[in-house]
Amino acid sequence: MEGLQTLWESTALAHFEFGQIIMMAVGLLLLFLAIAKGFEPLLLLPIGFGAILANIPLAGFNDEGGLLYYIYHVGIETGVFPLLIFMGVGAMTDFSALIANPKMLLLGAAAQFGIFATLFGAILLNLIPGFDFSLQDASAIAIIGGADGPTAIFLASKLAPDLLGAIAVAAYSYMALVPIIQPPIMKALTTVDERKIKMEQLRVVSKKEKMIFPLAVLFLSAMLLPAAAPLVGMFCLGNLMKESGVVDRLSNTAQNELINIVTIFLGLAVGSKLSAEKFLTLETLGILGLGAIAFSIGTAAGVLMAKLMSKFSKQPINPLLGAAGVSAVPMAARVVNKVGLEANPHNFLLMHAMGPNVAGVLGSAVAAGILLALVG
Amino acid sequence: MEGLQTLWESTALAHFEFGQIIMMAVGLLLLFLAIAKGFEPLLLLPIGFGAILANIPLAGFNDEGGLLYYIYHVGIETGVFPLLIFMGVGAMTDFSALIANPKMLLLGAAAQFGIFATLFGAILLNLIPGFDFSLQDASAIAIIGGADGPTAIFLASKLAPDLLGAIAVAAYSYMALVPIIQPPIMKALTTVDERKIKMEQLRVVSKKEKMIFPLAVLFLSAMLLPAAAPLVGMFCLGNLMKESGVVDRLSNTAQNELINIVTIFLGLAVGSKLSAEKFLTLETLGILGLGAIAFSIGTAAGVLMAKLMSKFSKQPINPLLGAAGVSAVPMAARVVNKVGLEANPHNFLLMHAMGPNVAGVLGSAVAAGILLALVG
Amino acid sequence: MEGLQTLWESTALAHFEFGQIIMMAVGLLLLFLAIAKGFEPLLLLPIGFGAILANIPLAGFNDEGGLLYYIYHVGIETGVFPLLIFMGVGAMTDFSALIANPKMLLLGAAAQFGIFATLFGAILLNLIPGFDFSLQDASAIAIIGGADGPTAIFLASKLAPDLLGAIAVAAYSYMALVPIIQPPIMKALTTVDERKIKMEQLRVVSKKEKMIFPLAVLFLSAMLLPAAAPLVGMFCLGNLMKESGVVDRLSNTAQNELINIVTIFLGLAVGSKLSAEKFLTLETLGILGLGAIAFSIGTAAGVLMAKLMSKFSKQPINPLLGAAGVSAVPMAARVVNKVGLEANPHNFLLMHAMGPNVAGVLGSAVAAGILLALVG
Amino acid sequence: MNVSELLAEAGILMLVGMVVVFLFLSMLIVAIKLLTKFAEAYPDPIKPKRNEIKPISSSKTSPQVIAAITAAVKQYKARNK
Amino acid sequence: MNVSELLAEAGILMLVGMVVVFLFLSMLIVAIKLLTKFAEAYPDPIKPKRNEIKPISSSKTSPQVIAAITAAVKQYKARNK
Amino acid sequence: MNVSELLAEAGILMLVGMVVVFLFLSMLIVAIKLLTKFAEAYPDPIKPKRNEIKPISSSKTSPQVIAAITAAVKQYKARNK
Ligand code: NA
Ligand code: NA
Ligand code: NA
Repeated sequence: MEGLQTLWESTALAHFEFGQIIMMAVGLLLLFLAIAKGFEPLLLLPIGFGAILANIPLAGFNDEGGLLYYIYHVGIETGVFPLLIFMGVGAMTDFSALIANPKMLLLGAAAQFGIFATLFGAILLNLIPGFDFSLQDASAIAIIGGADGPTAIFLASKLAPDLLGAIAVAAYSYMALVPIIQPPIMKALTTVDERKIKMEQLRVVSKKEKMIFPLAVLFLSAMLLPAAAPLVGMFCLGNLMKESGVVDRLSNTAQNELINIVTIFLGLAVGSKLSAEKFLTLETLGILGLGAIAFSIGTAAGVLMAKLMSKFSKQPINPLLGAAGVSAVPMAARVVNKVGLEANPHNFLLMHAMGPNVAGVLGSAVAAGILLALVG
Repeated sequence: MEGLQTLWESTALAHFEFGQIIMMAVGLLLLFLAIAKGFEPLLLLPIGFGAILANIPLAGFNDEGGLLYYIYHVGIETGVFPLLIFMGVGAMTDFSALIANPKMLLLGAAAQFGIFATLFGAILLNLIPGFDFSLQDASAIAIIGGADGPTAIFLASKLAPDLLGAIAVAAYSYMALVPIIQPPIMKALTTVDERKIKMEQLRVVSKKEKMIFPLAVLFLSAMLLPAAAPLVGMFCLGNLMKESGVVDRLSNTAQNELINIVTIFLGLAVGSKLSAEKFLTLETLGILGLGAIAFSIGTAAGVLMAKLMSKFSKQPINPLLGAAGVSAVPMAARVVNKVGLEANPHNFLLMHAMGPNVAGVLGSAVAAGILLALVG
Repeated sequence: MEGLQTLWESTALAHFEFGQIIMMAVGLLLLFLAIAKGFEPLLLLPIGFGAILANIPLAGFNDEGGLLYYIYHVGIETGVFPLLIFMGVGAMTDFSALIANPKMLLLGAAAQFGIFATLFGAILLNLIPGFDFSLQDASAIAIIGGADGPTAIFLASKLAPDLLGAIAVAAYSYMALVPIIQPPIMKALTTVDERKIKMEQLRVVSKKEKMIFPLAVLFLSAMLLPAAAPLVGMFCLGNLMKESGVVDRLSNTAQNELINIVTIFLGLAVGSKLSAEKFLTLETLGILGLGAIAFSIGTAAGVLMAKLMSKFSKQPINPLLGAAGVSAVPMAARVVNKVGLEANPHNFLLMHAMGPNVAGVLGSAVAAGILLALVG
Repeated sequence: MNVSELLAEAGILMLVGMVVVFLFLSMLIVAIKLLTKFAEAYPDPIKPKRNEIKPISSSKTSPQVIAAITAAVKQYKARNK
Repeated sequence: MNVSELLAEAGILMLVGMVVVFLFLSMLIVAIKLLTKFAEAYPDPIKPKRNEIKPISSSKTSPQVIAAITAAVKQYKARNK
Repeated sequence: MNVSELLAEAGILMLVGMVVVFLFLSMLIVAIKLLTKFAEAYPDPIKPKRNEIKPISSSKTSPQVIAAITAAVKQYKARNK
């Protein structure tokens, strides 16, 4: 009988708490979004699966000695995994469009207003009873507006590890929702004629420019904002490996096997933070709400900036391009292209939108650096 | 002269112990089996090489600061390496045959009798003077009967790390010997007519079924046997990555580069446990003997279960299929096919045998979970 | 105002020290050499980039919790990264030319004189005020003469971690300079007629010989020089994986993805040791000077040995082959081929030079073992 | 524990173990059957299969192959004139 | 800190943050323009492009393809005699 | 240690080092010669080489290639009628 008692005690059924069941359902929902809806599956599938694993009673994934415990402490707490992902993303990024039209950087800058407005908003939420975000919490939440997964995870792991799960889930979910969130805002802020504006064709960028560019970015970051140097530096390393053309085997590994391995682990580790006591809170609802606002404000700020620039620019600028400044590469650029085509079926904006799109990545890394420097 | 003395002292010749020479010979034997005989070379080659390295006097591979010391502590003691291998194996496994004919799961269940009978046998060995297996030791040894390398290494690292080397070597050696061990047992327990039985063709399984299957397995394990959740969970993660079709780059990395890297390290680390004082013992002889018995009993139990099922089933069941229930994927299924072809040259059982074969993997992961829960 | 002060304090501009600026310039120089001049880009690009990152004030790459801090401690301090690189190099190395003409091992031995002469030279430098090399320091510097990157990094990390940056930079720089350093020495020590000597064609080497060879090397090292066993052992493991032909997937991973991943990390970690206080010293100038001498002496010793052997050998030996004994695979062998072609446009020495070339790798691993055993 | 106690424990483990294994895998049989019914009720959307009758399906090699053929056929004709 | 202090801090962060982001990316615009001028002054060396008119460019498949063609053409001729 | 002691040590290291390196690699020469004799005594089993004369060796491309050829030859014939 004692054996049977032990056996029953060793089933999860005897130990399930309600919160764990809910969180497993949340994990399943993430899997559903990833698989059936195609929401950022590379991250949301491992995150969802990690959430399920982490909430199995007695399985001990998150306990000292458990798999997710090790992965989290080795890769997230140290910041190593998001940085390696950033290196891989750098090795996949082509800055040609931005170098050919550097003014687009201003769109990537404007869209970061989504981050700082959300920071303000998160503090405002404290007026509602039940919310108690510190400045660190608010900053970590605000970075969702950067629309850049590894940046959000890196910053959250430094400023507000308890909110990491909710922030990462919000960041990736909204990135997947970009095609739904952005178009109404873009259309509301522009006229059909503005959306029809054709851009001049981009010049061809030389190999030398593409090779020196990451070094220039690194140099600026090293001088002005060293707190952003880990993110910016690893991104530039990846990009330099790609553009130099002399270390193709390293570049290929960085943007394939290495980033794949790290992505699996990163996703599982983020998922391990989706525990009931940390996720099933009022804060999470606040984070989800703020995230949507962040994306919307960032999109609007980008579009308005583009309209402003259009007034002072000799060459015409299609204001839709501003929406790509939130990053969410390459989704936002595709959305710009799609909305542009709706207004003018012969107007292909994709290549032009890649400029503000990659500018947005740099912009949110810079914003993350500022937050780390002033709040961290 | 002092220098020469130092030099002589720094050769291994001055320090070799007899046991180390024997263990290097054991390492060479494993290399020979791996290379010349084709015995599970992916594991036995690094294990054999690791055994040689670990037994070089003064080289310090196993000492704090030595390579194998680090690999063992980082990858085996934590359980991370076997779990990653299991994820990769999951990403390589196709459950179609099992989903098309789920009754085959009973064969995978029956074959686990090899495990529990061996556990009993290991305790019985204690009656012979010189043997003193604890319940933990006996459980770790018994899992050899599961015919699944990573499961055996995972369980042994938790229950009986001192026996890990012998257990892993026995597990992989007998898996390589499946084509020799199984056929006589299979033929002894079946008539020629039984072996000639043709199976109905398997239906085509939909993508949806294959995708939900790993989640169903995970769910059952989470509810009933959380101790098995690490093994089952990682296996199901790999399988879901494969079957979902939305994260092919992760799935490919899991079943290629990642599993290859981990296999090299896992093999070396297991080899590092082949030290004279732990391997050259009566216990090792006991383990090797019990391992052979475990495989034989598992095979027999599978075949007998298949005969029993055949009596109660409307569709005919070839009892040979039971032998595939020990897992040893895909070797045991091939053996079934071969023995079947001997009886009837037109009877291809390979696809049908894949069902019990993968069922055996699940079965021994479940058995490992039970042992962990009740003995660990 | 306080915020502005914090902001200014958080820029690097407020904190730059002169040494850091110089070291960032050194990093840029290494990048330039790697990219524009093609100097060993696989290592010098990450080393140069790592040097830049490590010298950004406030970025904290080298501080506890920083990326380079972790990479260095996990991979270099433990010796794991150079050993994994050695395994990968072993999996890329073909010993056929050496097995077909084993006398070439003597050339690989002679060229190691560069190491030990440099050791003597480093101690001699102590006579100049300002130099104060210990025997450990001198040994770590001397290994530059082995013309083998991972060996140099492995030894330096054990004997003189403070000099690691300078030693690694010198080793890789001179390896890239082999086509400039070697030819004048080779021509000075040989007559045109000697350089015209044609070698007998090499016999075909059987698979069995190639497979047993790494085991023989490991066996000798295990018996005579266990201190060299980590380097030699991992090299032989890689080579055995390749030549056995039964674990191709492991061998391919070892010589591609795994070595690429480790190379990125190794380079960054080495670069992190290029800090002003450790690099901008008189010692570094000494190390750079000694490195050039080491390569030159090694080359000369190899060539002279070849001339000596030629006198006692029945078959003619082209003395140029001796230069390949320094290793620097496959650069030195190519230099031999080129200088040989200058003397005789029909004399292709490349295959013959691969023998002493790979012998040089073994020779410097052995030399490293001796230094570890007697000085470590 | 002495051997007889251990044997008793081992016997219980054997019993409990086999029961749980069978229970677990039997429940999985049920789960698969439910799953199959579910899959039948909501079948995979039928995707229009790519037309595989087209002689040159691989766009990667085709220009090459066509160039090769053109060249070869010309050469062949020339030689066989 | 109470909410009003936090709001003040957040406001400052918003201001400082946007200023720095714009400053940083504006300086990058300048840097790119300088970079472009530099690249124009020292253009990439023009490498002789590989002649892509050559009908069989891929040396890897060509022997195979040619063998296949030879065989196929012969077969074809034989059948159509 | 003062410099002269260090120099003495370095000298010994040089001597011992070169002797050991030569010893080691010389023993390896002997080992290789033994190995070669062993390999001659027990040669690799001669595997039947795959027939490489077969014109279409790569099964992967062949159906494609053949389809392409068939199509191309037909087209060619049609055009040259
Ligand atoms: Na962004
Ligand atoms: Na099994
Ligand atoms: Na060398």
